[in-house]
Amino acid sequence: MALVSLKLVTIIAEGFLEDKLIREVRRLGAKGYTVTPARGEGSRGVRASEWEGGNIRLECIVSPEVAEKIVKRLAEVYFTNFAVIAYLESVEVVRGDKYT
Amino acid sequence: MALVSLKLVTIIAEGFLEDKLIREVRRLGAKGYTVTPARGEGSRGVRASEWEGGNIRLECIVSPEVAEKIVKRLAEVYFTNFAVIAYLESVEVVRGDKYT
Amino acid sequence: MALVSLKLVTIIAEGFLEDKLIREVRRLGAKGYTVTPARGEGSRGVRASEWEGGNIRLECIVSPEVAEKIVKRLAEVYFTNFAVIAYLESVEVVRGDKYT
Amino acid sequence: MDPLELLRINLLSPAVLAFALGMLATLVKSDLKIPEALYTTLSIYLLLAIGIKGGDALAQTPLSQLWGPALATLALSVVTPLLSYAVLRRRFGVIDAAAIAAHYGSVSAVTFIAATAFMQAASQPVEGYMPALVAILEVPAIVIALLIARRGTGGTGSLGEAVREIFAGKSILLLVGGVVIGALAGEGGMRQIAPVFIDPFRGALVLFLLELGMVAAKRLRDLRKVGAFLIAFGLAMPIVQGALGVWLGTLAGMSVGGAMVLGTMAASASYIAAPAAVRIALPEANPSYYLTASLGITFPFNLTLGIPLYFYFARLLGGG
Amino acid sequence: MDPLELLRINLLSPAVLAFALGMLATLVKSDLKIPEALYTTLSIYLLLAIGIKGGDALAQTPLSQLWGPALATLALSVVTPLLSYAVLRRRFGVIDAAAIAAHYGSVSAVTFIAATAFMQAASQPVEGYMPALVAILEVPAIVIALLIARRGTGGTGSLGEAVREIFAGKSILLLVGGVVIGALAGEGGMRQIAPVFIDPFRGALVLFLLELGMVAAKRLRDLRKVGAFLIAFGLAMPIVQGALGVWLGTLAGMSVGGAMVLGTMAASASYIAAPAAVRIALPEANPSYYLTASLGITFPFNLTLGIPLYFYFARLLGGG
Amino acid sequence: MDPLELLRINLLSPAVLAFALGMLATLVKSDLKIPEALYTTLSIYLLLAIGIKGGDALAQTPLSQLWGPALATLALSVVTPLLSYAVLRRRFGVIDAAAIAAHYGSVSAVTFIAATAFMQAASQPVEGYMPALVAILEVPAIVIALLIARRGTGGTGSLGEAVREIFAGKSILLLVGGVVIGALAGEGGMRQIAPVFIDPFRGALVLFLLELGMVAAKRLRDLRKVGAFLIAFGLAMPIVQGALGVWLGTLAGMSVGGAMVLGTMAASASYIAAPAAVRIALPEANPSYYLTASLGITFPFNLTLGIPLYFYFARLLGGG
Ligand SMILES: Nc1ncnc2c1ncn2[C@@H]1O[C@H](COP(=O)(O)O)[C@@H](O)[C@H]1O
Ligand SMILES: Nc1ncnc2c1ncn2[C@@H]1O[C@H](COP(=O)(O)O)[C@@H](O)[C@H]1O
Ligand SMILES: Nc1ncnc2c1ncn2[C@@H]1O[C@H](COP(=O)(O)O)[C@@H](O)[C@H]1O
Ligand code: NA
Ligand code: NA
Ligand code: NA
Repeated sequence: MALVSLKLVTIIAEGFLEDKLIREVRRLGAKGYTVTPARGEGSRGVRASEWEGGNIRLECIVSPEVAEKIVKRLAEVYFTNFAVIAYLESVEVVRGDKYT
Repeated sequence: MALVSLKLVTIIAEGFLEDKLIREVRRLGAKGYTVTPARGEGSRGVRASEWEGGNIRLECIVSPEVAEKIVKRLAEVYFTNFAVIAYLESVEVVRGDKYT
Repeated sequence: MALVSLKLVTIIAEGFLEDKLIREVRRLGAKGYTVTPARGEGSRGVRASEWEGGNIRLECIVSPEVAEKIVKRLAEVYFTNFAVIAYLESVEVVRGDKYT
Repeated sequence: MDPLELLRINLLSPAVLAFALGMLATLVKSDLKIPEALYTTLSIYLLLAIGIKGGDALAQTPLSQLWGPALATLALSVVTPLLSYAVLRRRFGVIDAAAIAAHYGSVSAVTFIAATAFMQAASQPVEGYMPALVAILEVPAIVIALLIARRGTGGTGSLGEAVREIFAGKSILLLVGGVVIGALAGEGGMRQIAPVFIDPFRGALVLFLLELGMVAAKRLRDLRKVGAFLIAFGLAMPIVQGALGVWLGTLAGMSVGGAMVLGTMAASASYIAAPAAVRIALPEANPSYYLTASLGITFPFNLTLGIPLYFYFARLLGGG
Repeated sequence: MDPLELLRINLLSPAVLAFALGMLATLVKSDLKIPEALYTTLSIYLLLAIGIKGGDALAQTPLSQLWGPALATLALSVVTPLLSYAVLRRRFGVIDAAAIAAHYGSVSAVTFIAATAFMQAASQPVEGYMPALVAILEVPAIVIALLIARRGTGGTGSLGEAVREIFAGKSILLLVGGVVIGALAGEGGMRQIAPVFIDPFRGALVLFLLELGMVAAKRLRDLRKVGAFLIAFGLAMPIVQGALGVWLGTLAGMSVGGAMVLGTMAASASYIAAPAAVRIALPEANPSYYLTASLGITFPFNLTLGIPLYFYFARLLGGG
Repeated sequence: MDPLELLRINLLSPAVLAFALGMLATLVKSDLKIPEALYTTLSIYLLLAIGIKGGDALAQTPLSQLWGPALATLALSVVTPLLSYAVLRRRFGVIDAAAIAAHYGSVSAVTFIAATAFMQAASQPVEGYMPALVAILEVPAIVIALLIARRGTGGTGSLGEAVREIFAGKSILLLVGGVVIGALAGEGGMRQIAPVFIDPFRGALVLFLLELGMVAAKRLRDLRKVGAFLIAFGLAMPIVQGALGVWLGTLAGMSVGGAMVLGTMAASASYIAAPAAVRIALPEANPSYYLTASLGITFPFNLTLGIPLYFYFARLLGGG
């Protein structure tokens, strides 16, 4: 079975950013996404999200180019004012065309 | 400490497939699994799962052979009719024997 | 954009260990953590956690040294008596300094 | 009361207004989110409570009064899916036609509750054993529709599993389980649980409809996808099946209220038992067809216009 | 009743004791965790129930009685945020001052409920239409504060989006939606839903305060961070705004009970609508300032000492 | 009423039937899933409600009537774990024996509620202060069992932490917190919260038992693992401890109803406080032993046969 190597972008952010971030990743070329509820702490400490049901963990499998774009966009717009982190991994998928 | 390299198979699927998929991975040789609730969107759009509480995110740490088998099985039986995706990663674990 | 390579430690454990494990990883040098609710089965079968709301999935992005320390600590203190597993991955992050 | 007055009563009822509020919330992109746990809890609660009320009434109903309405219900559960299927085949393939037919042959518990609430508001008595009929109406239609699809195609899904799924499904399990609990509870037992399973019943419906409104509004976004034919079907078929139900109910000697509720049951489209079974037995069927039709079109129609209409039918036939 | 007796009644009320229990749970690191779904459900329930009760009362209130109190409320919604902002600027930057002012200008639904519960315990009648005033008081203050911040700085967040957020926010949506449902339900409709939306109201408050106590205690840990100035502000400003509210309410011809509740509304600081809006329009503002002040300091103060105090004010002015 | 009649009343009670329904759901692999949030909410609710009811009654009980029953309860909390431990050591190691003994020495709140509900159904009055005794019975047995294990072995877990865990544990916190709230609420306060904390009490139990039935059925799958000895223990020990409890209660001058409920408390095995504490203090202990015994064997036994049996004992001794 042909496995294709792609990038998995994982974004952890305050819950109220969910819709915003989904719009962003879709706009930047993600064909799909998966959200799991999460909670956590980082350098920013207290967060309004404590009020809006914690954090979210947003995953998208995308091409390396799109991954690069997403991380860039996050760094420019979100990292400064919001409790957001993101990391990249390489993953192997079946039906690679589905994601690009 | 001896770290062993194994495969992490992550399956994202409609919630009602949970029991089915768990049976499958166990049958194919997974010694354990972890499920986290999830929601998301992909190419398939609307999904009955909207009714049955969203998607699930099913992880198993397995040997490369078992990983291969699982992905193969998914591609054959599930990908066509169900909202299911899967991806593979390499992970390092302690107590490697535990998983194989 | 400068991407730094770090280690992602994922710990899956019985829910009631959450606070304990968070204290541990923080003590060993993690600057932050993310927890997602989970459920699952492994070699240990039945678990009190069935009572205390399933498992948790605890992620921290840390330096390779800290990752090593965390896994070592888990192997020594937790693996024997508790339903706990852990695995390591390499991830790329922006703002690498944030995590170390 | 004249029809318009009945319509007004229904449209301004807390339940319908809550449904509208839910739709509004989705349309204005509100941050209002009903926790999934609340939605699940309410559906468990409503099914169990319907069953308990029905069982309590059943225990006080002589069997002689039952078999007539029971037969009428069985007849509906056979005729309606076949009817829907025949109509749908003009546009849809075997699989999708059967999948949609399964939904329209079965019954929506919430529509049933709304009908009884409306009857109460119109102070029209209804037979107490109706919930037992809901249980009868729910299953056969789904099985029939699945069998049709099976005959028409190989079908990849497992039928046996689907049937198991239906009977072990939470919908039937809670409904029938509730009937048993209610039938055996006796006066003392009922008094103990009434503050949870009887009194808050209609109020809980309001919360549930708030959520259903949000879901229905999401479905509406797919209207374009499903096409004019399915929209027309989703509006016309309930009227036909509703009239049929009222008529059979009247024949079976039910009261005006009972015939009206049976009609509403026939007109309603399942969205718990049917989707679950169809997803397993007919995975190739497109969910956006059957979910949009049953939830986005037929459910709102019955809730708002259908219910007063079926009451109107019932009074024409039953002369209430 | 003498002031001390009123204080006792309030401090020993189930609601306040539940709040204390919640704080204790956090302080002793109890494994008690309120499921997020329960917290969300209760806040949805309380907002909707307030609205429904208010709408029901509103339907029976001649408009002539309304405009006075409504104007008084509008006045408060303009004056209080400006007042808070002016004070806060002595220590905080434009952004943080405006963010905190938005919270103190708006209103806390739970503090409102606690005030009405207390009035009932003190068997002091309160105008039924108060919830409508809550809806009026909630929004303008937030918008004003955001505008101030916008004038003072470029501001990265989107104001338009924030305003949409406020009106489409669950808090306003459920409150106003509830008012409509309650106003249209009529006697029959209300009777159907009372077992859910009227009777359990105060009991549900107890559960909600258990959770709020746990959250407030977590906030307390940040007290050191926020500094003496903000702590003093969180204790003094409610008294000022409370007195102002009682006075305007009395001027507007409201009863002693009504003026007391309006005062408590003015004294209370929002923690649902305001944080959500501020987070979007002023992301640079530091949440630990506004959340700690409103939840960790002002809310507990109002709940325990403020409420009896404002009642005392109301009786001085209204001579109750 | 003759014993068989009592048995019938108990087995056909909504609570027991709901438990059976839950077991059935698991056995037929139903897709019914109780949201974890609902389960947690119900357990918080039931513990708090027990406490509040008890506190309300306590406030009206002269201390002179209390010390007798309190001493009897304390005696039970010392004797029963030692007894269980002695028996279990014949088969199990120190750790597992102590772990199981901790569960059987402590008390199950739900079994307690079921007993009081049954007494009500049998219209047999019960002392109102019983919940205070539940709080007394819950803790000591666990501590004793842990101490035994500690003496017997090094033990890796932390005892101090475990004891903190017990007292800060949600079970004790809510029970004692509820007692305080109920004791201070007074008539007015109670009237305000009764629609939530008094009336729905037994109905909520039904929902909770639906879930417990599902969990118990899962446990049953482990029966083979745990072996005949533990199964026999799980059936015989409750009878012994139940008789002991009834006897001590009668000696302490409690009514037939009170002695019966105290007996049931003694016979019941904890599944909230004990597992949490044991998991921390004795991590080496095998959960499938203590969870299967307390939840899979003893709980169902008490719920169905035990409760009428202990009532029978109580009437023999108390001559009710
Ligand atoms: N080192 C880390 N490892 C895992 N998750 C983290 C880490 N740092 C931050 N997070 C997550 O990112 C969210 C925002 O982080 P921060 O902006 O640092 O407050 C936190 O609430 C955590 O859920
Ligand atoms: N590119 C993607 N990245 C992350 N998750 C995805 C992606 N595509 C699909 N998914 C997940 O897989 C589920 C099924 O996808 P699909 O079959 O494309 O509808 C969706 O509901 C998402 O949760
Ligand atoms: N092979 C595996 N893959 C994924 N998760 C696992 C695996 N083995 C165990 N787990 C998770 O780790 C938890 C504890 O495992 P155990 O200690 O083997 O019972 C389980 O409840 C699972 O959630
Ligand atoms: Na139908
Ligand atoms: Na205010
Ligand atoms: Na016991």
